[in-house]
Amino acid sequence: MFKVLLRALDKLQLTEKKKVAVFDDIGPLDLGFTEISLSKGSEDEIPLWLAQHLEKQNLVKINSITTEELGKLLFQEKQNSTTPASLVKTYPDIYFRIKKLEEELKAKGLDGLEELKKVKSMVNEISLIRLRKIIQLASLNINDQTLISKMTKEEYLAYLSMRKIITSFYGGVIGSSAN
Amino acid sequence: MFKVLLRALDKLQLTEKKKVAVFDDIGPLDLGFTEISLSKGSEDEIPLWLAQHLEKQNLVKINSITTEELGKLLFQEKQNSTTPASLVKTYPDIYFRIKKLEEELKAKGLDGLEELKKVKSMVNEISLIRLRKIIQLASLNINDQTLISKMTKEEYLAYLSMRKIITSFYGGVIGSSAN
Amino acid sequence: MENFIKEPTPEEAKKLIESINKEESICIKIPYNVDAILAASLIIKYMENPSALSFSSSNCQLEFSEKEEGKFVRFKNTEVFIGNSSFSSLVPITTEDILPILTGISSSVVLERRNFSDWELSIMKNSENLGITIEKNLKIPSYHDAPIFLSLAESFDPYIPTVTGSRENAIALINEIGIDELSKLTELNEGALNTLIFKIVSLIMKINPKVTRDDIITDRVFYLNYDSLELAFSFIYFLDTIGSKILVDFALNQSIAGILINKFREIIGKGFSIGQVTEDKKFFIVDSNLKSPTLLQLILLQTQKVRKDKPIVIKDGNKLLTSRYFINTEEEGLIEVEGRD
Amino acid sequence: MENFIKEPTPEEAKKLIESINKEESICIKIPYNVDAILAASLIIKYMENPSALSFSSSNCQLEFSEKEEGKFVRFKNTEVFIGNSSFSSLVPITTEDILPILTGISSSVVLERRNFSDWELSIMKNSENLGITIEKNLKIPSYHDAPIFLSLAESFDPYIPTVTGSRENAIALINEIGIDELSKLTELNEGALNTLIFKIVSLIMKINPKVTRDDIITDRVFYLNYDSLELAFSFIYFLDTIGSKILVDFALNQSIAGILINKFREIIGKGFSIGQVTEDKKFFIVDSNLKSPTLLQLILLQTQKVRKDKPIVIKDGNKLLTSRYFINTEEEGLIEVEGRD
Amino acid sequence: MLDEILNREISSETPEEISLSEIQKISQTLAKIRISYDDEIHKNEIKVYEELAESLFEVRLSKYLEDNYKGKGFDEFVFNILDKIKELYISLLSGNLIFNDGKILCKVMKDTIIENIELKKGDLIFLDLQKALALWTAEYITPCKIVS
Amino acid sequence: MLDEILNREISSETPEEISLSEIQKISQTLAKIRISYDDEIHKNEIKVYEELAESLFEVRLSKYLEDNYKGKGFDEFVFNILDKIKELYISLLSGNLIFNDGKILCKVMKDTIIENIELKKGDLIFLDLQKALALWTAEYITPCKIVS
Repeated sequence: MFKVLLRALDKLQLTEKKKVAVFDDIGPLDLGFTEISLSKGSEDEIPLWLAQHLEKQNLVKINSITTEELGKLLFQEKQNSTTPASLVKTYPDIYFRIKKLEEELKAKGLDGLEELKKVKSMVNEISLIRLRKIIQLASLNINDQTLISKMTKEEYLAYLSMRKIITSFYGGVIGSSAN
Repeated sequence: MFKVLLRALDKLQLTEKKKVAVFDDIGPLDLGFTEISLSKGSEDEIPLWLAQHLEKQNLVKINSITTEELGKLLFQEKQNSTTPASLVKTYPDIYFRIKKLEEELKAKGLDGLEELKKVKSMVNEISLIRLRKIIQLASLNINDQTLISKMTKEEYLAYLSMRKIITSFYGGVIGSSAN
Repeated sequence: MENFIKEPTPEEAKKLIESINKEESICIKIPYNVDAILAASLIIKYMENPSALSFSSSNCQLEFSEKEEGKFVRFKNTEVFIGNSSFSSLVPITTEDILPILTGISSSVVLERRNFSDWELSIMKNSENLGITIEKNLKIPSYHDAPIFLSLAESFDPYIPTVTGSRENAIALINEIGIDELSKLTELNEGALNTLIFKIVSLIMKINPKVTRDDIITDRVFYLNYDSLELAFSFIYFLDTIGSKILVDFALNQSIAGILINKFREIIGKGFSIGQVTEDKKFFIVDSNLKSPTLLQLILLQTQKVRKDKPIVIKDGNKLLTSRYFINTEEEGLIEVEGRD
Repeated sequence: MENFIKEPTPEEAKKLIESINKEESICIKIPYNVDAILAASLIIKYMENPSALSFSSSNCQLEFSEKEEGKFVRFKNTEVFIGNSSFSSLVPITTEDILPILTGISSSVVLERRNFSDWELSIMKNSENLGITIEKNLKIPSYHDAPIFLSLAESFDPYIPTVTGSRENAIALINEIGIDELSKLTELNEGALNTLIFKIVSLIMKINPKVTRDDIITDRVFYLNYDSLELAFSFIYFLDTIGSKILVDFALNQSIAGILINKFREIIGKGFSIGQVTEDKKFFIVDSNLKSPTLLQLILLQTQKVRKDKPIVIKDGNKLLTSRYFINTEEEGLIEVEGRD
Repeated sequence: MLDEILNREISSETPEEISLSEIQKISQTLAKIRISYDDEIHKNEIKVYEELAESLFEVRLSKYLEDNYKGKGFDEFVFNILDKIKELYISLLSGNLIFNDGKILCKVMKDTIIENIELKKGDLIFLDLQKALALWTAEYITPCKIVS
Repeated sequence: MLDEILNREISSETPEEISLSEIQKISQTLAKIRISYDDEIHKNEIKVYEELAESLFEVRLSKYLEDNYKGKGFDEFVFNILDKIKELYISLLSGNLIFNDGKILCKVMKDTIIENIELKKGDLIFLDLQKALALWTAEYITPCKIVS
């Protein structure tokens, strides 16, 4: 079920609106449910699938994240890395932005290599710390809305799926609804 | 998937052989794939579904566990309750035996009430500690065969399912196979 | 007139059936009875493609039919007359199919209340190397295998008044002759056997004054410890109570015969009674706890309480039950019908 | 002889169609053409139960047929003769179905190379309140809506040699008269219009010396900015290239007309050429990049290079392509066929 | 739109009821795009919606699988068929069907033509599992069960 | 036996290949039990095997759902049908079918009788989704797609 839901989130992201910088006048595009026109030089929000298509043609650029922002996030997460409740609120699409940043650095070739390495190692650390915090929250059955609101959709899904395993385990194996 | 597999384990248990005390001569019973004969006064192993059927008619009694054994297990688990690797090896069908014990105590009515309460509280503690250890093992990606062999089938399933969530999370969201 | 009656040529029909291409998708149209269903199932068993048994399609390449003058087999445009002989007697005998074939032949003989045809006898004799044995002996089921009282209680034809269907009376009868309850017929000495036959004939005389000893001694066909007569009774019973699928299953897998015979013995061994028989516009209504209208008909034809031209229904409380053997329906097993006066 | 020719009674056929119970599961047998498919789809559209369009079943309650003497509608045992009139003209006109009905009528008129029948004209006139307009004017498509050059390039009947199918020549022609490229016919003054008509007639004269100005002025039927003539050409084209499903879709949902007309204009606007026409035993083989054998037939009948009794196939490289309109097949869209001499 | 439907579906424990009319509305808009455009952008757009549809199918199937929840509305037929598949599967594995050479015995429920054979109600035919399941779902036949 | 098959299945990441002959052997034994006995013990036994069969179905379906693994062997037909359901589902939601009043347009692939209508290859019929899927699986029709 986790895989299925993760896949669904991934597909849904394609229809989510992303901020793009527009390099040329585009449209009007009849998308059936909506019509889109973009003006050169503006910033606008368009569905990710369209943004990706237009980006390939160098007509727009999708916002990502900077290495500095990433460093800041890592610093914050690290401060209380063993305290689950210390999960740091960040972009809801942080993981998408990170992938985007990595792609941008890859595209730079040798020039980006150094930074790419640094980003990758930061990302690994960030996700490791965040996921451990989330696993802790799930295993302690902490259901605090403020905390949940700090998770990304994918993280919340992982949290929920772990909770379900724990609940099913108690329900099915111990025959109790406790925990 | 976890629920489906847990259900499958539950069904499979019905075909697993359990030790029973035989109170009367039984059979021969033609079960299609095998024929079963039981002699009064003996101990024998028969599939759980059959054992349950015969137990209802007071023809056999299925082995469970004693409150003392449970107490011993709890003591052992508690000694290193925060050390995942300290998981204690016990009956592979410990959770089944516990349910059996609870049923037996319930059947005693008022006389069993005191003990039943005690058992329930011990069981909750035991399963809580064991599952937390297992979650720890999963989140740390510890894949040690000796440790795995100490888990019951249900616990191993929970462990595997958590591992899968973590792996899918890294694979899908971070796009890395790391952990 | 007699010139117009064709000579039966079952050997031609057999060749016709053997000529069918196994790769075709075939449909066999048949009447609804044990013999036809078994014969058709055995043919379909070896077809490679989806094949069907039809009871009413008008478009089947192969057709088994029963007319007043006898039975016919048609494949495409060729029709062959086979006289009395059963459809099952046209199917190639193999060790794997021997029981359904014998059942088919024997059920046809039983329901038509005739002797084996020459063709049937010849094909069975030719299969003695497969283990078929034929002997002249008393026409009660499974005398090699079952205790006499059970054989007697299971004797639907000849119907032995007071004994058929009654475990107690059957046991009383053999006790009278001084035979042990669990003896088998084959264990009797000649004297005891003669006494038993005399007693049986006397009982039958009550409903058929002309009966003689010779009438109840016939060709008896066995395979291993299976008696074709008991197989016929059993599957007539199960066609009524379960339906054609059990016959198809039997044709595919003859090893279920033993199971079903045991079931049949268990059911009949419990005994049954036949009460009042009344006649309305559509049915003969029989008050009985024997759940097979076809076996009831077999008995009641001997007591001359029914005619063959009207379906038998069983009165079961407020319900009237019959089977597809008697009425045109697509339901199977015992079917509730509406009676009317 | 003449006595035997029945009077057409389309009004009777219309009543017959209206009498069909909407709750039935109906099957309509029809010939494979735009008119019949649209008419049948519009009837099925309002049936509540699963209903079918059949091109060859022999068991449909409702049947549209075309015979030498004209068209017939049969429902169960009642058959009505409707003469020339299209099947679509029998379907009740509603705002929701107006475009497929006009398309059906017009396609029948186009393919049969006839004028609207009195019946067709009367039912269209009766629907002027729904927005249908009828005017006598030049028989080139969409002169209200499209620039003249496009209307000219799209003129399949009358076929205007050198201009039909050629954007460049069409533009050259109007430039010659001194008209702006993007002008519509309705924007021309009388002088320019007369010059244009004169030029068109002169061009047509090359293939039909008897042509007069009156031949290319006919009843022209519009609904909103849809021209029934252009609708007919478009759907004849899409029946050839996509198949019946697009017509069924159109009948269910007339709003796709605009989309399809735009597509058609785009395709025809790119121009096409017609090369050599050869004849073999089975086909007229046409070397062309116009992918509609039916529209090609319409043109070639005017140049008298083909006869109606033989299917048209398009030569496309090594392949010979035709459509279900011409041959009996269950495939749709352009279908490859084998040619032989 | 499909993204909203899928979002609702993944946020709820039980399957949402999705009406056929809602689906038909979406379907009509997308059908128009399919007919109107053939360019890369619109191909991309259609592909995205196809993937959302696939995910919706998967999520609803998951709910059926994990908790036997049957989706209601436009896709009820899916769960009807899944129930039939499951029933056939169980009969098959637990010895409740009559087998011959990979084909199972079925009873004809209405006059029809199967494998070019004209059949009447009450006739019997051996069919492979896929065809048996399909024609059972279409209510042409029912598999014969040893114990019903 | 079924418990071994299920055990193998839950222990492996990918679906095991389970041959029809293996299943037929198990099925024959269980069929004999069904025919022979009618008592509580054997009813219990059959029930256990039915539940194992259900679990096997669920586990294999899970693998299809999570990783698109298609079981091979006796139950291939299940995954063929699931693929067809998925395809129809996607076409339905992404505007690739021709709808009328809840029914979809289908093309007849072989001569048959549907809803009492005698149809020939190449004819068109509107069918509800369940019937369309069933008859598509039985290869009697194919749903007409706007873009194929």
